[in-house]
Amino acid sequence: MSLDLLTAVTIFVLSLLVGVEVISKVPATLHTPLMSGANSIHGVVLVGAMAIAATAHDTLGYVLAFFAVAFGAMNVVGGYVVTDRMLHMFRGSRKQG
Amino acid sequence: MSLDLLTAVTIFVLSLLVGVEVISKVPATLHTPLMSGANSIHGVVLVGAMAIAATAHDTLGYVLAFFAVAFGAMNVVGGYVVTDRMLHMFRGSRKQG
Amino acid sequence: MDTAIQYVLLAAAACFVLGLRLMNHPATARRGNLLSAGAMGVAVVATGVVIARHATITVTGWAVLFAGLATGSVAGLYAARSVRMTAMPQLVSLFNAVGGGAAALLAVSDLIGAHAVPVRVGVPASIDIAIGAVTFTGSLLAAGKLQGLVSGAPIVFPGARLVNVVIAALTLGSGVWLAARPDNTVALVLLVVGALAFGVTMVLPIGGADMPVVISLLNAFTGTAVAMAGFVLGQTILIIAGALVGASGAILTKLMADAMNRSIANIIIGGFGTADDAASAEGGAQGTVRSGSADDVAIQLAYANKVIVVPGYGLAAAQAQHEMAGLAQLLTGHGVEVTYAVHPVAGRMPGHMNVLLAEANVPYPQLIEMEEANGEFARADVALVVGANDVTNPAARRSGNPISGMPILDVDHARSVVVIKRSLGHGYAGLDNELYTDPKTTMYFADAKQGLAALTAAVRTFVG
Amino acid sequence: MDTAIQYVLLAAAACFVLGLRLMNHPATARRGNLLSAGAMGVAVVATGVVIARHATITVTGWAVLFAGLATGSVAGLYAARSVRMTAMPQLVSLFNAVGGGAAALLAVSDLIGAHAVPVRVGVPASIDIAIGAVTFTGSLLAAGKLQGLVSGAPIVFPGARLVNVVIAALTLGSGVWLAARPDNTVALVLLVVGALAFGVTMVLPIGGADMPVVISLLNAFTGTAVAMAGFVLGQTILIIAGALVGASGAILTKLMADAMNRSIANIIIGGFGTADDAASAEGGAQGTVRSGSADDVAIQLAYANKVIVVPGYGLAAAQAQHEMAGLAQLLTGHGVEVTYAVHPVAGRMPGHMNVLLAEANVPYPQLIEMEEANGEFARADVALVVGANDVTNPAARRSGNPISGMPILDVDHARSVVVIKRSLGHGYAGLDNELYTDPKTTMYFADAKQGLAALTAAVRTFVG
Amino acid sequence: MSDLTVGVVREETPGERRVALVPGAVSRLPTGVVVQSGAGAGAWFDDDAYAQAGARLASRAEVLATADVIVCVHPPEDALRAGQALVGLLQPQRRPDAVAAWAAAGVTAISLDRLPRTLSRAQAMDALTSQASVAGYKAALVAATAYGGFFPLLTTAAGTIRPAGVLVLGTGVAGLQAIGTARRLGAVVSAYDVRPQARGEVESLGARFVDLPGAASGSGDGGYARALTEEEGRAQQAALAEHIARADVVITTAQVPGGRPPVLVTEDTVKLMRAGAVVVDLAAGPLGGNVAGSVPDTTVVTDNGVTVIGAGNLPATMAPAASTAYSRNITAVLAHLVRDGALSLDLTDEITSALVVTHDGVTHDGGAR
Amino acid sequence: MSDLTVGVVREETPGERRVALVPGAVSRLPTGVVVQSGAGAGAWFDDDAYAQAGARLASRAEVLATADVIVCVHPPEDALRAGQALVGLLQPQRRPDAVAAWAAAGVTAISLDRLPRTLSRAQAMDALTSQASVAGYKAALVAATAYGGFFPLLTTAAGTIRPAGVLVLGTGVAGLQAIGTARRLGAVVSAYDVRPQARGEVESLGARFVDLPGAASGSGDGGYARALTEEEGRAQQAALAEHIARADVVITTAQVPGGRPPVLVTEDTVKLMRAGAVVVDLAAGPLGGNVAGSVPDTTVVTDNGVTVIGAGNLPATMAPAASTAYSRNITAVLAHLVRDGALSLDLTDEITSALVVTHDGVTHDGGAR
Ligand SMILES: NC(=O)c1ccc[n+]([C@@H]2O[C@H](COP(=O)([O-])OP(=O)(O)OC[C@H]3O[C@@H](n4cnc5c(N)ncnc54)[C@H](OP(=O)(O)O)[C@@H]3O)[C@@H](O)[C@H]2O)c1
Ligand SMILES: NC(=O)c1ccc[n+]([C@@H]2O[C@H](COP(=O)([O-])OP(=O)(O)OC[C@H]3O[C@@H](n4cnc5c(N)ncnc54)[C@H](OP(=O)(O)O)[C@@H]3O)[C@@H](O)[C@H]2O)c1
Ligand SMILES: NC(=O)c1ccc[n+]([C@@H]2O[C@H](COP(=O)([O-])OP(=O)(O)OC[C@H]3O[C@@H](n4cnc5c(N)ncnc54)[C@H](O)[C@@H]3O)[C@@H](O)[C@H]2O)c1
Ligand SMILES: NC(=O)c1ccc[n+]([C@@H]2O[C@H](COP(=O)([O-])OP(=O)(O)OC[C@H]3O[C@@H](n4cnc5c(N)ncnc54)[C@H](O)[C@@H]3O)[C@@H](O)[C@H]2O)c1
Repeated sequence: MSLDLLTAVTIFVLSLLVGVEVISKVPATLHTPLMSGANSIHGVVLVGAMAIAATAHDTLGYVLAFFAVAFGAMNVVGGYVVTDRMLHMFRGSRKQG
Repeated sequence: MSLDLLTAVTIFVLSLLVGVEVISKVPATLHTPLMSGANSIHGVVLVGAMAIAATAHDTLGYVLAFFAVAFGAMNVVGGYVVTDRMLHMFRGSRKQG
Repeated sequence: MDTAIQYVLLAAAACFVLGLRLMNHPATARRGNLLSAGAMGVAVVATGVVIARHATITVTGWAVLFAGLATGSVAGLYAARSVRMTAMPQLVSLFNAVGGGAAALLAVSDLIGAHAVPVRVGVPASIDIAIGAVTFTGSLLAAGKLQGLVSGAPIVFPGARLVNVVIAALTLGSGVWLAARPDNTVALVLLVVGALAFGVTMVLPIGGADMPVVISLLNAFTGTAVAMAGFVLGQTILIIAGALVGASGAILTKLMADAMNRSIANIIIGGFGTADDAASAEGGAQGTVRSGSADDVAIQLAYANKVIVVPGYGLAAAQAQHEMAGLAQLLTGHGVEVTYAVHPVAGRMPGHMNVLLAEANVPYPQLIEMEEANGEFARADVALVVGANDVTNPAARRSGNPISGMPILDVDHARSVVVIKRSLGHGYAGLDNELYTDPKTTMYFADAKQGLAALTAAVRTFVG
Repeated sequence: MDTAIQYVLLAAAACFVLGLRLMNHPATARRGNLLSAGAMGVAVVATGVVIARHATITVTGWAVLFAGLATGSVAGLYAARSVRMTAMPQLVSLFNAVGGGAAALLAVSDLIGAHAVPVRVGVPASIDIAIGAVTFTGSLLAAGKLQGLVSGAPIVFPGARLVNVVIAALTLGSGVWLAARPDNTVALVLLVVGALAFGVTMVLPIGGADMPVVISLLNAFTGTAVAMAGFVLGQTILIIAGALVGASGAILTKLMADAMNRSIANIIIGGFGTADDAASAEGGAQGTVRSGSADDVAIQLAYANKVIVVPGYGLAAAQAQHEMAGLAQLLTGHGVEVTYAVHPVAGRMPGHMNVLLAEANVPYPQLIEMEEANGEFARADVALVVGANDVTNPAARRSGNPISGMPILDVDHARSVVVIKRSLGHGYAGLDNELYTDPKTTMYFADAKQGLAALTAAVRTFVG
Repeated sequence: MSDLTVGVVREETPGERRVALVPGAVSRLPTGVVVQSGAGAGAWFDDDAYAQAGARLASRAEVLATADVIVCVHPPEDALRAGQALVGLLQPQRRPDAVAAWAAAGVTAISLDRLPRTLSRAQAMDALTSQASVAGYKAALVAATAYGGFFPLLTTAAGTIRPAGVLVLGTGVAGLQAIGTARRLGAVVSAYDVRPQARGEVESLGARFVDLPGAASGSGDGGYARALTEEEGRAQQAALAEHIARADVVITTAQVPGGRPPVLVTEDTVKLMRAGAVVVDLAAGPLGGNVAGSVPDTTVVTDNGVTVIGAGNLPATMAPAASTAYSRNITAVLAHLVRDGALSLDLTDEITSALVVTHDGVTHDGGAR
Repeated sequence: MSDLTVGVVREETPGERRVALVPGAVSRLPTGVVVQSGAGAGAWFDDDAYAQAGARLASRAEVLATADVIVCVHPPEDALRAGQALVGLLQPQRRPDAVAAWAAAGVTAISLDRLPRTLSRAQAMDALTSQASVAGYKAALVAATAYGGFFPLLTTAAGTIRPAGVLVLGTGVAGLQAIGTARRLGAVVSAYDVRPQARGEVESLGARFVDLPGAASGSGDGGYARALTEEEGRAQQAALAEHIARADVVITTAQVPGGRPPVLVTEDTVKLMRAGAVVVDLAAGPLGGNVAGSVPDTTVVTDNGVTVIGAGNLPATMAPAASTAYSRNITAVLAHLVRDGALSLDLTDEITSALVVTHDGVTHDGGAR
C-alpha cells in the first residue's frame, strides 16, 4: 500500500468535492439522520484499526489496537443501526412523487 | 508522471462521482450552455497534446502532434468563447433570489 | 488478489457516496443507509482477508482484533437499539467521539510503533491526532450536555477565555512540533493532552440549543481526522470516506445552522462569552414549546394521509386564504385527504371563515362542521391550526375562564398538531393556550400568509 | 517544482468542477464558465512550463506546438465569435468533434511512438481511439445535419442495419485486438477506420430534432475518451476532467432527453429504423411553431421585468384562475410587474374574465383595459396568453374573415409571447392564429390548470 | 362635420327608465345631439349633464322635428317624417304595423336586435348582449333578495346554514351572468341549456351542467337555439321537473328567435317546489314566459308558497348601467353607419344589411331571424 | 322529563314574519311544545310541519294558557300569568311599562338582548348576533338591488363598467356581514367604525378601513361602542362627509347600547351625494337612525336623487333563515335554564343573572347595558 503524497492529495481533494456536491437541499427533518449516516461512514476508521491490530506486536500496540478496533466497531455498528431507527419514521413514504 | 492503474482508476471513479453529482436540476434553457461548458472542459486534451508535441521526434509524430494541439486549442478557445456568448443572454439576471 | 481487494474497497467507497446521495431524500434515505452499511461490511471483510493473507498478524493480534470487534459491536448495537428516540442525538455524538478517538489512536499507534517515519507523514499524523482528540472529548461533552449529565447551559468561568487561548496555543505548538519530529514522544503526549483539553473547553461554553450544530461540526472533524489517518496508513478508502464525511459534514453543518438561523462562527466564537439566546423564544413558565421550520412542517404534511385544517381569525387577518387553499390543493393533488374544520365562532363574525374560504374557492364539501370534525381528529395525522387560538384552547374544558363551556375543536386528538401563528400571543379571549405546550404540537411561528407560502414551497420539494 | 505544478493542475481540475457547479444556475453560469476558462489557461501554461523545464522537446516540436496552438485558437475564436446565435449548437458539435479527434490522436501517437508498450495501457488506448474516432465523425455529421449541409431528416438506406452491425463488429474486434497488441499497426488502422465509419452510420439515421441530445451524448463520449487518454499518458488532470465531463455529460444528456420526452435508447436505437416523430407536433403548412417546456417559459417569466397576462376562454374552461393568480403573485413577489389585459369579448359572456379573476381575488388595479394594454405591450418582456385565441389573432387586422375589424390585443408587440393552450386548436371564430408561428412566440402546450401549476413550480426553482 | 343631428326622446313605455343616449356618450358622437328635456331622468341623468356634454335640450316635438336620426330603446309611437332614421331595439317581427308605417312614410328603420351577433366585430353594437348582461346580473340579485334564506354556506354559533341551490335554465348571455352572480354570492349553481355547447360555458363559470338524458338538444342559426317541437318540449319539461323541485331558486332565461319563449316550468312543476322557493322568469313578456303562470313585472306567490317573479324588463330597473351600455352600442352603430357626416347605408355590408328594416320605402327581412 | 311546556305564539308586530321556534327545533327541546296555529306561516313553516315535529297545535288563547314558557321574538301584548316565563328579545329598557307589568304579575321575563356577548360559551344563545348577521347580509343585497349600476367591475364590448364603491359605517356583526357580502359581489368596499379594534376586523375581510383623523375613538363595555359626546359626534359627521359623498352605496349599522343610534349621515351630507346613490340605514327605527331623514321600513328618494332605505327590521324579510337561527338561540337558552324538566334560575350564574329581567316579582337590571 504505497501511496505518494500527490496521489493521496488528489484523492483527498476529489473526495472533498464529492462530499460537497453530494449534499443537496435537504429537508430539516433529515438533517439528523443524514448527520448520523455520515457519522457511520467515518466508522471506516475500523479498517485502519484492523490494519494496526495486524501490525501490533507489543502490549502498548495491542492495547491501542484494541481500543481503536472497539471504538471503530462501535462507531460502525451503532451508527448504522441508530440511523436506521431514525429513518424508520419515514416508512410512511408511499407517495409517488 | 508515473501512475499505477489502481490509482488512475480511483481518480477516474471519484471524478465520475463528482461529475454525476455536479449536475443538479438545471433549467432547460441552460442545457445547451452547460453542454457547451462541459465541452470546453474536455478541451483539456490540449494539455495531453502538448505533451505529445514535447516528445515527438519524427514527421508523423509532428503531424499528429500538430493536429492534436490545433484540435485541442480549437476546442478550448472556441468552446469557452461560444459558451460565454450563449450565457450573455442571462445577463438580465438581477433578481435577488 | 491484493489489487482486486483494493478495487473492492474502491467500490465500497463509491457506495458510501451513493448511500449519502440517497439519504438526501426522505423516500430513499433508508435504502441509502442500508447500501452504505452493506459497503462497510464488505470493506471490513475485505480488510480481514488482506490481513489473513499477509499473515504478519500475531495470534494476540487476532485475539485483540476479534475482542475489539466484538466489544465495539455489542456496545454499539446495544446502545443503538435501546436508546429512546429523543436521546438519539447524544448517541450519535457518542459514536462520533469513539470514531474520532479511534482515528487519533491510529496515528498514535503508528507513530509509536514506527522506526523511521518519513517526515511528511508527520503532518497528517499530527493533524489526525489533534482533530481526533478534540473530537473525542468535545463529542463526549456534547453528548453529556444533551443527556443532562452536564448542565445544558453555557458554562463559563472567570478567565475561561484566557485558559482557552493558552490551551489552544499549547495544542497548536505541540502539533507543529510533532509534525516536524514525528518520533518525539513528548510532543505526542503534549498534543494528545492539549487536544483533549481543548475539546472540553471548546464545547463547554456552548448552550444546549446549539448542540446539534456542534455535533454535526465535530462529525465533520472526525471525517477529516479519518482522512488524515488514511494519509498516515496509506489507505485510500480512509482518505475517500474521511474526506467525503469531512466535506459533506461541513455542508450539512452549514445547512443546519442556517435552518436554525445561526451562523457557525457565532456558535463557536459566541460560545466563548455571551450566553446564547436561542432558547428565549421558548415558552414561559408553563412548559416548553417546540417550534419547527417550514421544512419540518412540510414533511409532516407531505407524508400524512389525512390533514384537518383549522382556520381562525389569524388566517383572515393575514388574508392568507389563497395561500391556504393553494397548499391544500397541492396536498390533495398528492393524495393527502384535506378538510377544513370550521368552528362556529372562528373569526370575528358569523360565517367569517366561510366568506374567507369561499373567496379562495374552497369547495363546500371540504368544509366540515365542529361535531363531525371532532369525530375525525383521531384519524388525522396532522391538525393544521392556522391563526386559530380560542377555538382550539383546551382551557374551555375547564371552568372558571371566559371560554369555559364553549365547545372547541379537539385538535389534540390528532396524531400531531401544527400551529401557525406569529407568536405565543393570545386570541380574542385573552387566554394562554396549553395546546402550545402539548408534546404533540409543533409551533410554526410566522405570519399566516408568508408562512403558508413558505410551507407550500417546502411541500413541493417533497412531493415534487 | 514539478510536484508543485502537479498541485496547480489539481487545483485547475477542482476549478473545472466548481465552474460546472456554478453553471447550474442562470445567475452564476457566466462566472462559472469564466472560472473554468481561467483554470484551463493556468493548466496550459503550467504544462508549457513543465515542457520547457524538461527540455526534451525539439525545436520543431516547439514550432509544431505553437503553430498548432495558434491555428486552433484562431480558428476556434473566429468560429465562436462569428457564428449566429441559432447556429451555436452545430458549432459546439464541431468543437466536440475536434476534441474527440485530439483525444484519439493522443493514443495513436503514443502507440506509434511507443516501443514496448505495457499491455495494460492497451485497453485505455484502444477505448480512447474507438470513442474519439466515433465522436469525431459523429459530431461532424451532427453539426452538418443541424447546419443543413446534410439533410436533417433521418437517412436510412436499404441494408443500413446490416452495414451498421458489420461496422460495429469490425470496430469492436479491432479494438479488442489492439488492446491485446497495442503495437499492432494493422489493428490500429482497422480500429481508426472502423470507428470513423461507425460514427457516421450511428448518427446518419437520427432525425434533426434529436440532434441536441445526440451532441450531448457525443460530448460525454469525448469526456470519456479524454479520460482514457489520461490513462495512456499518465496525466491525472486528463483523467479528472475527462471523467468529470463523461459523467456530467451523461447526466445532462438524460436531462435533455427527459425535457424532450424522449429516451436516449429510443433516440439511438430508434435511429436505426423508424423515422422520428418529434417534429410532427409542429405546425402544418403555414410555418413552424416553436414549443417550449415549463422550464423554458418559467425562465422567461422569472427574468422578466414586466409581464402582461392575456386571459381567455381557455382559462375559464380549465377553471385555472387560482393557479393563474398564484403564478402572478409569485412573480410579483419577486419584483416582476404583472398586469392582466382583459379584452372586451374574452370568454363567452360579457365580463367573463372579471368574474373569473375576481374569484381568484386578483385586485382590480392589476386589470388593464385593451387600449391601455396595447400601449404597454411594447414595454413588456413577456405577453403570457392563457387560453385566449381570437382576441389575440392578428387576422383581425385583415379583412375577409369573421373577426376582421375586431380590435385585438397586440401581444405581438411584446418582446416575446408565450401561449398556453392544449393544442393549435381554434377558438370561437374557428380561425388559424398566425401568432403561433411568429418567431417571437413560444407555445406551451398544456391544459391551463395543469400548465400553470407546473409553471409556478418551475418559476419557484428560479426565484426560490 | 356635424350636418347630422341625432335626437334622443324620452322613453314612453310604462316602467321604462332607460335612455338611449347618456350624457357621457354625447361627445363621442361626431354629430349634433338634441335631447328631449327630462329624457334621462329615469336613469338619474339630468338635463344639465346633457347640456354640459354639448347636447341641445328641446321639447319632444322639437326633437322629433329637427333630428335626422332618432335613437331610442323602444320605438316611439310618434309619426316620423320621410328620410328620418330611427335606431333602436325595434323588434320588427313583433310590430308588423309599425314596420309597414315606417316603410310607407319613407323612414329608415334600423333595429339593433337584427345584428348578426356571432360576428366578432359587431360585438360593440350588440345591445341584446349588453342588456341581457344587465338582466342576468339583476335576476340573481332579485332572486337573492326575494329568497328567505342565505345564498352562501355559513357556519355560525346559531347553526350551520346550508347554501342555496340555484338552477339557471337557459344559459345565453343573461343566464351565464346570472350563474356568475349567484356563484359569487356563494350559492350552489347548476344550469341547463338546450344548446350542446352551453355545457362548456356553464362549467367555465364553475357551475354544474344538468344532464337531461331524455331531452332533445337543439342549436339553431346565429348561435341561437331552435324552437323545440311540442313533443320535445314536453319531454324537456318532464325531465326538468325533478331538478326544479330540488332547487331553492330557479332563474329562467330561455328564448328562441322570433317565437314565443318555451315553457320550461309547468304549473305542475311549480306545485312540486318547496314553500319559500323563488322563481325568476326573465322571459316573462306579452307572449308568455318560461314559467307557466308568470305575469310580467309582477310577483305572484302560489298556494304552495312559491314566489314567481315575472321579470321581463330587468334592464329598466338598472337604468343607469343599462343605458350607459346601450349608448355604447348606439354610438358604435352610428359610427358604423355614418360616413362624412351623413348616414350612408351600404346594403352590401353584412352588418348594415342585417340591421336595416325599412329604407326608402322598402322593407328588408334582414336574412336570419 | 317533559313536565314543562313551551309555547310558541304568532308574532303580532306589523311586518314581522319570523317565528320564535321552527319545526326543526321542536325535537331538540326536551320539553313539550305547543304552537299557535299559523305561527310559522310568515316564514313558510306550516302547521303540518310542526305537527310532524311533535308539537301540539292550538289556538293563541290555549297556548297562552297552557305553556309554562312562552318563547317569542317580540314580547306579546297579552297578559301572562304568575309563574309563567317569557323568553325573547324583550328590549326591557325600551318597555319600562311592560317590565313593570311582568314583575307585578309574577312573570319570569328573560331577555336575550341582555346576554353577556363577549362570553364565548354564551355565543350559541346570542340572538342579537344571529339576527344582525341576517340583517347585514340582506342589507348588502337590498343596496345592490336598489342601486342602478353593477357592484362588480366588468369589461365588456359595450365598455368597461367601474365597480361600485360601498361604504359601511359601523362594523359590528351586521356591518361585517354587509362588507363580506358586498365584497363577494365585487364592490370596492371601505368601512369605518368608532371602535379601534374594528380596523383589524375590517381588513380581515379584505376591505379598506377609513381613517378619520379628526374623529374620536370609543370603545364601551362588553364589546359595544360608547355613545359619543355631541361635539365628538359632529366632528365625526364632518369627517365622514367627504367619504360618504364619494360612495355609490352607503350602509349604516351603528348602534350604542341603550341609547338612540348616532346620526352619521346628516341631511347636508346626503345632499353631497351623487344622483342614483343608495343609502341603507339598518339602524332606522322608532328612535331614529344613522341617516337624517331615514324612515323605518320606507324607501325615500331625495331631491338630489339619492335613495335612502330605512331598513330597521331586515331579519323579518328573511324570516326562514332568521327564524331558524333564532330558534337555535332559544333552544340554547332553554338548555341552559332548564334542569330536570323545570326552569331553574341560578342567579349566581353569569349568564342567567344577566338574562333575567323579572322573576318572582323582582326586577333585575342585569348589570351591564
Ligand atoms: N365568530 C364570531 O362571530 C365572533 C365574533 C366576535 C368574537 N369572536 C371570538 O373570536 C374568537 C375566535 O377564535 P379564533 O381561534 O378564530 O381566533 P383568536 O382566538 O382570536 O386567535 C386568533 C389568533 O390568530 C393569530 N394571528 C393574528 N394575526 C395573524 C397573522 N397575520 N398570521 C398568523 N396568525 C395571526 C393570533 O396569534 P399571534 O398574534 O400569535 O399571531 C391570534 O392568537 C373566539 O374567542 C370567539 O368567541 C367570534
Ligand atoms: N365575451 C363574450 O361576450 C362572448 C360571447 C360569445 C362569444 N365570444 C367570442 O369568444 C371569443 C373569445 O376569445 P378568447 O380568446 O377568449 O377565446 P377563444 O378564441 O374561444 O379561444 C379559447 C382557446 O382556449 C383554449 N382552451 C380551451 N380549453 C382549454 C384548457 N382547458 N386549457 C387551456 N386552453 C384551453 C382553446 O385552445 P386549445 O383547444 O388548443 O386548448 C381555444 O383556442 C371571441 O371570438 C368572442 O367573439 C365572446
Ligand atoms: N360575439 C359573439 O359571438 C356573441 C355575443 C353574444 C352572444 N353570443 C351568442 O348568441 C347566442 C344567443 O344568446 P342570447 O343570450 O341572446 O340567447 P337568447 O336570449 O336567444 O336565449 C337564451 C338562452 O335560452 C336557451 N334556450 C332556448 N330554448 C331553450 C329550451 N327549450 N331549453 C333550454 N334553453 C333554451 C338558448 O339556447 C339560449 O342560450 C349565444 O350562443 C351566445 O353565446 C355571441
Ligand atoms: N362571542 C363574542 O365575543 C361576540 C359575538 C358577537 C359580537 N361580539 C361583539 O359585540 C360587539 C357589538 O356588536 P354589535 O354588532 O351588536 O354592535 P352594535 O349593533 O351595538 O353596533 C354596531 C356597530 O356600530 C358601531 N358604532 C357605534 N357608534 C358608532 C359611531 N358613532 N360611529 C361609528 N360606528 C359606531 C359599534 O362600534 C358597532 O361596531 C362587537 O364588538 C362584536 O364583535 C362579540
